[in-house]
Amino acid sequence: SPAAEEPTTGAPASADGYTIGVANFMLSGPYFSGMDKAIAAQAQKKGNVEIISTDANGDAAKLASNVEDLLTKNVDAVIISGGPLESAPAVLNSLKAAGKPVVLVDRKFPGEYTSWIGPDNEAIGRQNGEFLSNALPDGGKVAIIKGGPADNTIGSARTNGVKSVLSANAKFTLVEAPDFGGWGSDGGLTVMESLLASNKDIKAVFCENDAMCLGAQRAIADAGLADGIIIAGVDGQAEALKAILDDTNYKVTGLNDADIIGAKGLDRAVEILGGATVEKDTVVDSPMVTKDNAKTFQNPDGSF
Amino acid sequence: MSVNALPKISRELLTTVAFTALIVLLIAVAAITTENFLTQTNLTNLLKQMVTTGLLAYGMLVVILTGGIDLSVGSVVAFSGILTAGMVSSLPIPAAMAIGVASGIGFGLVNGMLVARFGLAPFVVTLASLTTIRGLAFVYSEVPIAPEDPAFFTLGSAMAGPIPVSTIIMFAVFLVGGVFLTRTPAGRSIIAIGGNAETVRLAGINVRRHIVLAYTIAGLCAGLAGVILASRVGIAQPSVGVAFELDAIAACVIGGASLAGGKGSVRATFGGVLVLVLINNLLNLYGVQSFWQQVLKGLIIIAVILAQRTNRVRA
Amino acid sequence: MSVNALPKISRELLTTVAFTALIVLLIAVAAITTENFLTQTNLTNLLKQMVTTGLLAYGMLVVILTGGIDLSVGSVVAFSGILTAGMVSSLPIPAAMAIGVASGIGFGLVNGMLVARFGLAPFVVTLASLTTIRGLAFVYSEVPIAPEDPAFFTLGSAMAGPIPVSTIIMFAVFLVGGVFLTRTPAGRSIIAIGGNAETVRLAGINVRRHIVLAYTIAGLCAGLAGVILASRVGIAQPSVGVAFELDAIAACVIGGASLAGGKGSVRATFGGVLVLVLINNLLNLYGVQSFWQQVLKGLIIIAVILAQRTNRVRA
Amino acid sequence: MSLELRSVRKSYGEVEVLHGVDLTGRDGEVLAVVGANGAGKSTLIRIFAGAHEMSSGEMLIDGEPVRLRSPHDAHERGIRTVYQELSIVPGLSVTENLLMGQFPKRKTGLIDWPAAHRRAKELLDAAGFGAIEPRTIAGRLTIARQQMVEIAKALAGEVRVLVLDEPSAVLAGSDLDALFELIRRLKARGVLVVYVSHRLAEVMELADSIVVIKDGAIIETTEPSRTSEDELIRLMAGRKLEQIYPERRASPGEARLTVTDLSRRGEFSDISFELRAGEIVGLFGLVGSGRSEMARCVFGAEPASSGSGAFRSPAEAISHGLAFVTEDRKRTGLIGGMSVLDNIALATMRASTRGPLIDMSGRKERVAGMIDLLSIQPARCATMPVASLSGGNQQKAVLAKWLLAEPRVLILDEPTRGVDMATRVDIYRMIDALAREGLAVLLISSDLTEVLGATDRVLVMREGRLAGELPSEGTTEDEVLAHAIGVAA
Ligand SMILES: Nc1ncnc2c1ncn2[C@@H]1O[C@H](COP(=O)(O)OP(=O)(O)OP(=O)(O)O)[C@@H](O)[C@H]1O
Ligand SMILES: Nc1ncnc2c1ncn2[C@@H]1O[C@H](COP(=O)(O)OP(=O)(O)OP(=O)(O)O)[C@@H](O)[C@H]1O
Ligand SMILES: [Mg+2]
Ligand SMILES: [Mg+2]
Repeated sequence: SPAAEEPTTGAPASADGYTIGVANFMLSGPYFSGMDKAIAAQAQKKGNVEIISTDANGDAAKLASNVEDLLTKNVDAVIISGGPLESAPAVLNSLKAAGKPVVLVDRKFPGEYTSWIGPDNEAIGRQNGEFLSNALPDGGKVAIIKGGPADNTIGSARTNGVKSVLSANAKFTLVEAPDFGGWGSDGGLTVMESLLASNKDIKAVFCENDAMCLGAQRAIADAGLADGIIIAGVDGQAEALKAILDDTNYKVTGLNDADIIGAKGLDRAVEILGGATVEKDTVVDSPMVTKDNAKTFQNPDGSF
Repeated sequence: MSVNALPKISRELLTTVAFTALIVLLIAVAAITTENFLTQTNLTNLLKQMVTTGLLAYGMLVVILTGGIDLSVGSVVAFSGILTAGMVSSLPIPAAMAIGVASGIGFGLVNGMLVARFGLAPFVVTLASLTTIRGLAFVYSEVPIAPEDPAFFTLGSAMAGPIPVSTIIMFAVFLVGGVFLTRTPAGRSIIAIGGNAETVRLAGINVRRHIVLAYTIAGLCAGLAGVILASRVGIAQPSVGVAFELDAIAACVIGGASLAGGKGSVRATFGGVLVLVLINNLLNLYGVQSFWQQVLKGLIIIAVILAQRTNRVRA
Repeated sequence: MSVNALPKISRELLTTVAFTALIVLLIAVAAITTENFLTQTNLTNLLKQMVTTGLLAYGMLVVILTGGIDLSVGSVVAFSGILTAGMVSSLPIPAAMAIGVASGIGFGLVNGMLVARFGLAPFVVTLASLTTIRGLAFVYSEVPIAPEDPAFFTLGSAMAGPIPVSTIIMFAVFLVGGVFLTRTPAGRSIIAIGGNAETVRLAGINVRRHIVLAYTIAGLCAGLAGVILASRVGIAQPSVGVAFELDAIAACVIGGASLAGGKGSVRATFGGVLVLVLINNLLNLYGVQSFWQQVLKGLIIIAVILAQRTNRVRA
Repeated sequence: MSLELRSVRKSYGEVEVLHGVDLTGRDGEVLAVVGANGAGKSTLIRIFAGAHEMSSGEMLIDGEPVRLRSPHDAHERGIRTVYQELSIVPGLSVTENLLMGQFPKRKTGLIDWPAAHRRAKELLDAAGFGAIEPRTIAGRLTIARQQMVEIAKALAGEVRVLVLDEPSAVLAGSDLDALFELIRRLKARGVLVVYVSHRLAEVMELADSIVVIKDGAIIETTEPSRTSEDELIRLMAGRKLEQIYPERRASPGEARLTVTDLSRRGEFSDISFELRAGEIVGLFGLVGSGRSEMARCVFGAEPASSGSGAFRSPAEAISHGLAFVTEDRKRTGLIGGMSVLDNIALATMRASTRGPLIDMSGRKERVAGMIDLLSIQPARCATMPVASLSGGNQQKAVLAKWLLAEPRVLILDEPTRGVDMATRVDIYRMIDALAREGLAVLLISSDLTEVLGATDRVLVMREGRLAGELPSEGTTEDEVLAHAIGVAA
């Protein structure tokens, strides 16, 4: 490749190690910044890998620019944490043209990449759905809080997973909140408040991530309904694990561990640079976290 | 008797009446067409949901009156919230909250100094501080902070009878703030500066100091809003508050404030807050899907300001 | 000879020179302190990165000159992009792109009519249309659209020698746009309207039509930016373009435009675009961490406008 | 209190506009300052007011050297100023404009509004402007009344020196009398009144001493008893003015503008008149008689309620050869931040294109010609922002804009307001010359001498109606005034 012919001036570690660029689509969510940190921490562990991390602030064009900036700095490989971005053909094209290996973490893009490591979001959703149908043998009304916007397919995969299980069971009715929770606790709170105003008889809430669940939990507590409504989330955010352990109405989450995915992503990139042939797509398990096993997933050193 | 025969002062009254009528109409429609609007839960929701926009709108109004604007309030909400939550582990809760509010005051001061002392355009100054303060919130903590002490939730969730304490705080800000703007020399000076700063200077009033004061008030309101929001959600997030400034500005302008300064009323701004909160609430109660909500929200805002304008012209 | 002895016209020239010097300084610092700045890849990268902000900034300048503002450009970028990508399956690519641009023109027209015919405040009108158009983008397609035809990428990725075609389009907009504002009656009228609309009206110039024209131009630029962006990224997302308006406004104001209208220059606005793009590029090249980048970006913007102001006062 | 300036110099940037001014004013004296447009009168006044600091020299109050750093300093010493450009805050009430910065407060520190309105009423009454209602929004008052508010405002608080920069430019009739009465009362109280005006008749009537300022230097200090209007004009202009008003011998041609039964609800009604080619018609009336509204309506700036003769838009009026110099140059005549060139070229922009583009060099030449013709000062002002010209020169710039359009009908609303005598003479000459070539002119003015001197016949309006038409030749000022007030036989 043309890039390999150029002297790799920009990377001091490149004599005996690698420089790896991390292109984050957006860091302003705890899951994504956790991912970024996990990658950096794993690089630290390796000792001979230097990380250059960029943030596109949620702007697809900026992601493309950032990747171009990374190529300017002559990184050896690029890890893309695509977050809510659906696909990035131009980015993948320019990386391909530069002949650099690409590892996708969490978000899988269609197109040409070297390797992907991430969760199966629909499976996480199904897992939650099964938990809820077991926890509520009499069925009832289940509310769904989505993160939005509508083009976020990570969220919709999770929701579809839940729906696929619950709508097959006639005892359940599903209420989808009309507005999005924006993936944050504040949004989860207001959406839950609105849901409770129109639906007194909700038995359970599923949110597309834990942050929104934590907000929803406060709204439920404020409404004095903590005993009647159980909560199911996704991610395994520290506060959620704690709430599950404390035996609150927060009952379950699906672990989508940024630490694990990030670390594996970096390992994968190093393997590729070392010349190994690697698995193209790796689905990281997303174990169901409940009161019984939450302790084992708590990680005081974790970044998320 | 024709409307035109009324003296000018009552024309303004008429606009106020028309605006009030609009809000009453919105409420009536809501009450009749949905079964849930008048429930205790929903009304409490409404009262809670107006707090952040309300606080930010008052602060924004003060700045807008001087002819300025403060785009940084959303970032200040995030910063003061996360700072407070971070301080809770080492300080008593009231002290931590005071520090959060103080950080808002500090940012307001800096904004005000840059605008007043150096004569920089408020839009760019506060756009820059929007970026910087957001960055600082993340630098302080990249991850959300959830204080363990349940007393942290009190401010945001306590009720005084049927009314949330946070709403009462907001009402108090509007009341005191209304008196400040209509009945104190400093308040009047702020309005006059927006009308004609040079005249105010020639009248021997310190224009710069009053501009700094206005931004400080906006910072104070944003800091307070951040603390209350963090307490209400129970978790402080560095990413919270994006685009909050837009609702605050919209509330002021729906209430008839002029972005050129010198024109705007506290009462009407509160009306603007009500309109915005009601629109959101109604669209949710009707179960309108998210992006149609966006489409409609924009159209309703246009309709409201068109209706307001028509009233004004006819009156 | 002292600077003060120069006649007024050269004082303005001096400001321009100082501003140019600032940009040259930024570039020099970049070139000296980083080894990658002057590489072919990075320069191409820079040229590509300025396209969206550049196009939006020119359109924004025209609106700002009338004393207005257009907050909806980010949403228009999203809409025109997704519309184009959606049309590609059934229409030839140039036709699809033309329709995308036309949608921008359409939204601009509506904004302009609401501002000019009904006398509504530009800030609220375009804030409302920001919301509505964003919603419409999602109504058109909830999910991103990635056309399969590789010819869709051409506009965004083709190079004319060392310079990207999209950058050439942006330069052309600035050139033609510069001539429009300085040398045509319509352009001069737009500037004059921002200075004093009533005087312009009494000079027999149709103020409303020119205001509509200004918003239409902003819509056209935003539509074009949306099409180019979708082509560059290779995929059109309805959620793209949030807060794009802020950078566009910042570029105008860094270039010395007054948000009160009547004052601003095409060349200096281009300088403002350069400053913003350089800041981003430099912070990336220095490897500054994301959140610190935000902190620094805000501070640098303040420093730039402070430096500009000092030049102006001294001159 | 006595006020003394010693070798005061003032520069804007590197341009010096005052070159060592020495001046003394004593208590109980009316000190008139006269001079041509741009001579530096307003600059001098801003130094008195503490609004600008002098570049060098010193100021003595009662023999003590002082340095005024801000308007606040000046206020503290009892120096109050009414500026040439109106500076009320239009959105606030009269009360608030009057008492800005010195509201009566309750014990709680809050403003006592009832007391404030009472205080405002007292101030207005004391100044002789009792007709103004304190609660009115100031921006809704006529310009004349806004000016009265400014004057009353200067009287709030302890006044020892009152500086008035062309206060009479927008006042007429009884309002003017009230002002003179006020000045006499202040004088009797020992207040020093510094009075700037282009109306030499009132200067001769009011002043105790007169200083003539020319090109930034005092060239004469005198008293009314030792000089004459003609002498003052000669000093200001640096040349002798043979005759102020040109000899008019009109032979009107065809009708250029015919207005019939024109009405606009609430403002004026049943106005009919005709303007013929080659004639100059004066239009007199008291403040608020509706002259400006009628002119705006004819020009298409406001719609008419009934009647004919008015155009539908300014664009239509202009295309029929009309031009309209409005009375408020700041609000409707100029774009302050734009260059003199852009301002003068504004109304003729579309006519001066080459293809789609403006013919830049042709435009520049034509504007330079106008600057020359009207001797707008400074001569190389084309690229300066028009707001940095002196008041009179701004007025000339408005005139230049419309003359460039080569109108067939020219409506002038108070065109000589704030214009010095020599320039006025130039303007009268020019109107006369244009009329001789067939231009029809409607000259709205509150200056009786002018309205009789510069015209062929005079229309008089009272309370929105035409109250009479008189030939200029042989009619006295009292006769015109009688029609305007409504006491004519
Ligand atoms: N802020 C300013 N910047 C630059 N030049 C100024 C400024 N203000 C006034 N000048 C210039 O100073 C000179 C004196 O102006 P000044 O306003 O004192 O004249 P004036 O005697 O009051 O004239 P008029 O009778 O027209 O009001 C003029 O040439 C004017 O252009
Ligand atoms: N477009 C306008 N907007 C607001 N006020 C206006 C407008 N045009 C005129 N006025 C105000 O209305 C007042 C009504 O008086 P008008 O101008 O009709 O009297 P006039 O006979 O022209 O006397 P004068 O010109 O001496 O005031 C004007 O003095 C002016 O202040
Ligand atoms: Mg003057
Ligand atoms: Mg008038």
